[in-house]
Amino acid sequence: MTPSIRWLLAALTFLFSAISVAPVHAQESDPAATIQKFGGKQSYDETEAVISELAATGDARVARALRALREGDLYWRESDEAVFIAERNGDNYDLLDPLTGEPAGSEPRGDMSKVRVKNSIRNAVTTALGSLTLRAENPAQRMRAAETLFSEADPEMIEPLDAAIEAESNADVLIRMQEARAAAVLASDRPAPEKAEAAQVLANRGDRESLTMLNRFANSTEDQAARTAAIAAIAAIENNIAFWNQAQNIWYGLSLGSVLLLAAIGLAITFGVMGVINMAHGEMVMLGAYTTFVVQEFIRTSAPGLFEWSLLIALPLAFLVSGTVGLVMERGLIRFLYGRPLETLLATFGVSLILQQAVRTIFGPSNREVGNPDWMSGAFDIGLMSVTWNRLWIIIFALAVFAALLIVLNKTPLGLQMRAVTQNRSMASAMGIRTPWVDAMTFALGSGIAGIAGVALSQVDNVSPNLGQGYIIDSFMVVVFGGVGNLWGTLVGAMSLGILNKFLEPYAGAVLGKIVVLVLIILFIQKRPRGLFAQKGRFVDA
Amino acid sequence: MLLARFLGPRVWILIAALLLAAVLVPMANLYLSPSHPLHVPSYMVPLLGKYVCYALLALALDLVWGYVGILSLGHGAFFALGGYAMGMYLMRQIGARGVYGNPELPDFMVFLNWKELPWYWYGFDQFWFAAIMVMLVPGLLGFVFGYFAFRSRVTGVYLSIITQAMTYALLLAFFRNDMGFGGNNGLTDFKDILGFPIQADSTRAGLFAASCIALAIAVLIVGWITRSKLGKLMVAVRDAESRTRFIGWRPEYVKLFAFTVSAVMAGIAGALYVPQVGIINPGEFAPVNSIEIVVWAAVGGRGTLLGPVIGALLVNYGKTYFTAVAPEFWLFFLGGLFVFVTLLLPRGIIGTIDYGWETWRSRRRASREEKGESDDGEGQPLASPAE
Amino acid sequence: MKSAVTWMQRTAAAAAMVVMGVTGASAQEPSGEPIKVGILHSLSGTMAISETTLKDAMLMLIEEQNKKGGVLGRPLEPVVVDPASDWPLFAEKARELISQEEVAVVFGCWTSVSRKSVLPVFKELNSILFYPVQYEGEESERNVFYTGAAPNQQAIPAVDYLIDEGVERWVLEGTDYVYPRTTNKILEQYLKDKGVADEDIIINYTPFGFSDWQTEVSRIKEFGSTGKKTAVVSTINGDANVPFYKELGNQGIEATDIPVVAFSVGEEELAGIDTAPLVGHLAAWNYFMSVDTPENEDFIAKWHEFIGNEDRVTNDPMEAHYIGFNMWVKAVEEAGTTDPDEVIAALPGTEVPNLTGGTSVMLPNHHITKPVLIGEINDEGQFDVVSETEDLVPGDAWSDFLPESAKLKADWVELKCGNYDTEAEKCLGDTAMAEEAAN
Amino acid sequence: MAEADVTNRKPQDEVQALFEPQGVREEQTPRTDAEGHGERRPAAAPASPESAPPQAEAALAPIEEPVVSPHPYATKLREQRLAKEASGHARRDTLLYLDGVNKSFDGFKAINKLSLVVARGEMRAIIGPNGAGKTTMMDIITGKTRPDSGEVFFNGDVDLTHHDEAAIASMGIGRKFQKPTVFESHTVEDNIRLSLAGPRSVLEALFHRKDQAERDRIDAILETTRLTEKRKLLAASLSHGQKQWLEIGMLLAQDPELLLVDEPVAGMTDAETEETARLLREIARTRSVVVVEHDMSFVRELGVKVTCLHEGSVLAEGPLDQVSADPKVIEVYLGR
Repeated sequence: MTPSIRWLLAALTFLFSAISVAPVHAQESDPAATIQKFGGKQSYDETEAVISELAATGDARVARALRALREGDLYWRESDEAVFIAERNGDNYDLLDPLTGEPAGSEPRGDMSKVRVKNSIRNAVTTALGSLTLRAENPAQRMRAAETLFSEADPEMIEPLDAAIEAESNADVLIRMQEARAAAVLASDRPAPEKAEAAQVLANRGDRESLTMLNRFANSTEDQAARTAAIAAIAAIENNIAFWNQAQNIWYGLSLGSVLLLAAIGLAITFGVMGVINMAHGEMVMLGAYTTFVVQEFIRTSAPGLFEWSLLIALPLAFLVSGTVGLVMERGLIRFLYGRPLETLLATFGVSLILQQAVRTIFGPSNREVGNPDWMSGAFDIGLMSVTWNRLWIIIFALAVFAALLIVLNKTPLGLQMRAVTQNRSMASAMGIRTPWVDAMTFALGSGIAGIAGVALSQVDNVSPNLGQGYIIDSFMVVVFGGVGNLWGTLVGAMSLGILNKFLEPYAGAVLGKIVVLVLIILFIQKRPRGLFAQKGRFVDA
Repeated sequence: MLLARFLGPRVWILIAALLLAAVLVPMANLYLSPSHPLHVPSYMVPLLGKYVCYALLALALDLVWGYVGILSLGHGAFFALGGYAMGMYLMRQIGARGVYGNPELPDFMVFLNWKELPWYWYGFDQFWFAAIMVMLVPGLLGFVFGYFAFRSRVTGVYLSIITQAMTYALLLAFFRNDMGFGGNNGLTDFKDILGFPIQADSTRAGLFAASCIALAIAVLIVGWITRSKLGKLMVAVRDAESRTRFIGWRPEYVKLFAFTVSAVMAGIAGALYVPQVGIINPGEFAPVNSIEIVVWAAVGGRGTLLGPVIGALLVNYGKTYFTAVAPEFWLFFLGGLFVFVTLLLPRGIIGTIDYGWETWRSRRRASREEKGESDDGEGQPLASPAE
Repeated sequence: MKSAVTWMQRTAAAAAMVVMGVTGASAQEPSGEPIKVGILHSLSGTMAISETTLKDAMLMLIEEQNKKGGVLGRPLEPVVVDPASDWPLFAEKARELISQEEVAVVFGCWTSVSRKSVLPVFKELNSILFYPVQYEGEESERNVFYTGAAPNQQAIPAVDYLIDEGVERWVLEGTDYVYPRTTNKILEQYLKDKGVADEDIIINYTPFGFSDWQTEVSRIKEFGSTGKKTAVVSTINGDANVPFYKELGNQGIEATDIPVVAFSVGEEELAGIDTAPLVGHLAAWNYFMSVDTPENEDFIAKWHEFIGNEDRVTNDPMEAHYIGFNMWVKAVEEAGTTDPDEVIAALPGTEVPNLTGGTSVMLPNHHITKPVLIGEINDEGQFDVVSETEDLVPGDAWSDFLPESAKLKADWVELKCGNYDTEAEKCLGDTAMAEEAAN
Repeated sequence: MAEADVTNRKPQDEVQALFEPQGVREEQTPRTDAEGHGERRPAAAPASPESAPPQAEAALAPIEEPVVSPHPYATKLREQRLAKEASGHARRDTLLYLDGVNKSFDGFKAINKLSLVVARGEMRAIIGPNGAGKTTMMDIITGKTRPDSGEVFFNGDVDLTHHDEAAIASMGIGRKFQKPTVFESHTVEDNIRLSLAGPRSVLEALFHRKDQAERDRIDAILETTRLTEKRKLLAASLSHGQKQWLEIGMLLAQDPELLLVDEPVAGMTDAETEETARLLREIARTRSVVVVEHDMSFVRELGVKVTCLHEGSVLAEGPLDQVSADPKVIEVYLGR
């Protein structure tokens, strides 16, 4: 924390004590005039001083200007150094009054300069807003203010917090404020019993920040009883954290597993069910990702409102694109190679090179930007574990694709015919099933599913011509580990490899962890040459 | 000599050509003036040497793939391990001539604050030790890996996938700087080999000659193995593994033998390759490289002695040519080649020629026999049992 | 092998003569003949993503120079080859450029390993390489000119900036290869010298192309939750950055909480990411596209015109080639010849304007002086400069923060040595051996 | 040297004289349970280890225990074993002994409490509808499939469930597959050469030299299987029937004690079938043979005891006429 923020907080403390005594007298300077001080070329220190000056006004109206500053929307006019909130509108900026938010005309972009911000400025704004909004109307704002003050843990804030706690009506916010107060108390030189009490509050909160504060308290306090209590609390929190760490590992493992599952599930069809070693599988995934890119580009230029739906729109298209490419591959190449699995490997590897280079030629070698829709951004907390929305959706999506595939295989006529053909080709053929058609459809289905996986993977990985190569080896490992020809094997294989990887990673590191997993797979295949869920039967070898 | 009858004239032509190249190319490089039409420019010598090493590598793969039917997608690993063993020797030869003047430690260890040489670097200052390691390390890995894999009857696709996993794991391992092999930068900046400056044209010429001779010997050895009863057994294992089991052979040992010999050959190829290109880095372990080796053998014709050699030379010359004139089309070309070969030339160039020849001969013989003629001295006119 | 060796001995002398013949011939070409400039950047394979742009930049610079009347009254002719991200191929192609195409100079390489791979070739054939990318240092060669940043021109100023911003805990996160390893070794020592405790630094490495960052990011989050201000110094390479930043954004790590300062993320890399969640994260370079100078404006305009696409960005290595190319032109004009020895002698001391408003000079250690800029990512995929060194920083080939290298010094003007041991007062390695042999 | 022993052995005619006509063996009643064996043990003591292999032993055990194979390795093993167990079990007298064998695949019981005994020198035909477990039974005997439970013994005391295919083959059990599997890219001669009994080490194969004895053996086998004039042809170019014969020839080259022959005449012309029956009978003079076959006329032609399998267990056993008259068998074959 920089000295200037301390100074600012001291000012705020003064301010709040003033508010509590006589709130009406708070305004001593004109906020509108202070805001204008942002204009002109300013050093960061000068900008920061203006922020504290604004915070010192205690006027909730300055929050608008401060927020705009934090978001980088505060500009000054080069002609007269007047300060506005600017919104981009083509080559112009629409100007708003920084205090009232009223429209104030517009200016060409070249005539406006941004008030420069950096992280420390943003932090200063956040802190200022935190103090200003401790008693805001909106409970969410009060909540955020309490959180900010909690991590600041500034003894000077105890009194303003006391005042806020007294006035607080929302139970959740109240707890946060009490915790913020407790943090501040521990950092202060208040008497020991009060600190012990505060330590208890933090122990109840039980997260990593509290742990740090409690540790510091336990090391410094003279009070034996308080120390014992604190140490007990620390142990409890550590246990709690350890528990959540394991939970988190499992979650990460599931999430990695679902990515592996998505990458491998199409292969489980083309390789597992049909026995085609499709080295171009990764490229099918890549095509799906590029389809997403194209869809998003189209939406950005023609229908920006649909952006939230872009992934849903991309799904069927990706299925079609990859499925069609798969169909063409099957008809033009693979059908001549049935029964020669190792040669399909070579031919499809050739196709993968061609597809990569084709994409490189069309879209360029560099990464393409695929955006996350809002519903796939951000995270929420479960206990001490942070769950990101995109991972959650990917897990759900992977399982949904898996379920859909099971249904297709088990409940539809196509699935029935596919199973018939894989089990006994000549018999199926004799029964009037058009085996070449079923082959083509099966391959197209596997490829299409790879395309769908590409839509999901575009959310977590690079969209570049090399995308597919990163997944191809892992996909084969998953299918082989799970047992060829068994969808459930692929599911269990993907999830167990994911979890194993994530449990190894904290101990062995990412590199060694991955090596260990590979070696374990090699050893496992020695033990069970046909994978986890081997197909049994007399005809396996035939 | 018995081998002469065994191998056939074509293989002898190949061996003769290699030995001739081992003499002529260096001479054309060193003694002919640059303006002479037959002069081989200096940059070309290591380039040709590289091709020859690749040919040796392709031949090694062919021994297991073409003759025993094990499609290894991890042969790059043996190649790279041989290369690393040689690279370690070359690194130790630098001695105090590194930038930090440390007589013991290679430069990359010095600036990463390593204090002493790791134990596995001991002995590599001796050429004989390195030479043994060049064969021993890949051979041992091949043996151990093969022993477990073949004993467990991991076959076909599964085997291909785990060989790929093996080279991928090694790739990741060698990328780690903590392994003490220079991480991504690998081993480079070599000064001399056996006391000869590595940059000198004469050394390069010598290395080229050595590569040609190594390849010629390898062709002889592979020829000898594949023409022996063991070679017949290998093909039998390739075509009908379980049948060989039911007549009492243990195909796992046949495979293990071929796999180990092949790994050693690949290691030697790597060892000859490294001083000629001047660098060994984990990129050689990349699974894609191993797949490319398979392609060389496939293009030339697997299950033949000549095929992989021709294939490696052709494809790599194509690579050099296309990356120079049309870099953006190189991958289209390579990819197209894969598709073309597997689809239309499944036996490869040499294999197709051979097959055509064999079929023709076989037909001729069959038709003669039907007519009751004999096609050579050995056969006697016989009536078929049905008659 | 044995016979080959004795045979090599006999032919050694002849070989030396051939090499001399080749290099001698190229110097005495008639005027009016074009001067060939080699461009050695991968156009396919994994590195094409970064290097293709540099090839285009070089073509543009050469075209510009030819419009200005070429060099020594002779036109320049670019020779482009594709080493295909294959390290041995780099050496092969370098050899082809120098001995076959007889280029006067080569601009090329991106990764350290590609530079290491071509080094012996340039030494052997005595040619000139301009290397435009920031690197780990610990090298100074007579035939190579390093126009990218050495660690003291990028990493250390960036850390200094963060220390000023109040950062007390450090995560050094990198891809496991030589550049991050060396940089992190240097930074670790530097931070410890600044009084940072051992437990306030963690170093973590991930493999190339790593894409599942959940564990690493949550560890960073946990490490940063102790109340002390924490920052991440990222030497994560290329492709792994996109998923890393995506994960940062998703786990809600904002730049105001835990800023990430990256040394390998430039405008080109940001083009593949939605930067909105990344606003405020930092990068340290010697050039940003957003720098507001007339030179830069001119350069960007020409670039857009040359490439025919207004959306294409410029980046630091492009500026490095800009500086390097102009230095070479100036040195050739000064020497009056493209003879490598004379150009190498003329280059140190050459001053050319850079794109950030200063004048860069080639130092005797073959590195250049550069300003160090710290930029914050903004929501347009560009960087806002938040800090700039007052003076240009001279590139230091040998880091002062590694025990073995602190005593080394590179000076190709006075000492004629790239690795002079100031304690033993002698030149180490190759040169020393050669001298000993001569004595 | 083992090979020398093999090649020195005179062709069938000589050995043949030592055996009883087939009729004697047919008198043995079917035994499908283990208990019955005790009394049937012959009184004659087994051959002592020192005794010279075939003839001596044959002399000691004149009728009940005809020694069939002079296969040196198998014989040696057997001698040792016999010496170790002076008073062994009943099954010692049998060549092949299956008792209570079970094997199921994914819940499907391919073999269900199967018990079967083949005596030395016996030729047995096994019939049964599709899925009766015939092939699985062969897989179990040859070590390809491991039974879930039950006993499988060869030569009395060798527990076959503890050995793999190669070991079992070396003991003297040869197998011919339903679908002819020969080494198609080798010549007929090389196919036989690879199958010849002898050391099975990799290095021996590498340094192997052809000698006259080997050539003689190959000539003899080619003669027996009527493939002499095809010897230089690739196996791939043989007709289906010729491949079947080649495979039988390969079996003979192994010099097994017991031959398992799976549907040898499938896809053959009548003339070929007849020829094959003759060939098998000739072989059966010196070895035990188990033939699995659908073709009833062929089975009739063989004229040996028949076992009918159904749903993994023995349905009926005896001479063909008796078995084919069995109402259970008729029901199975004609459907319910």
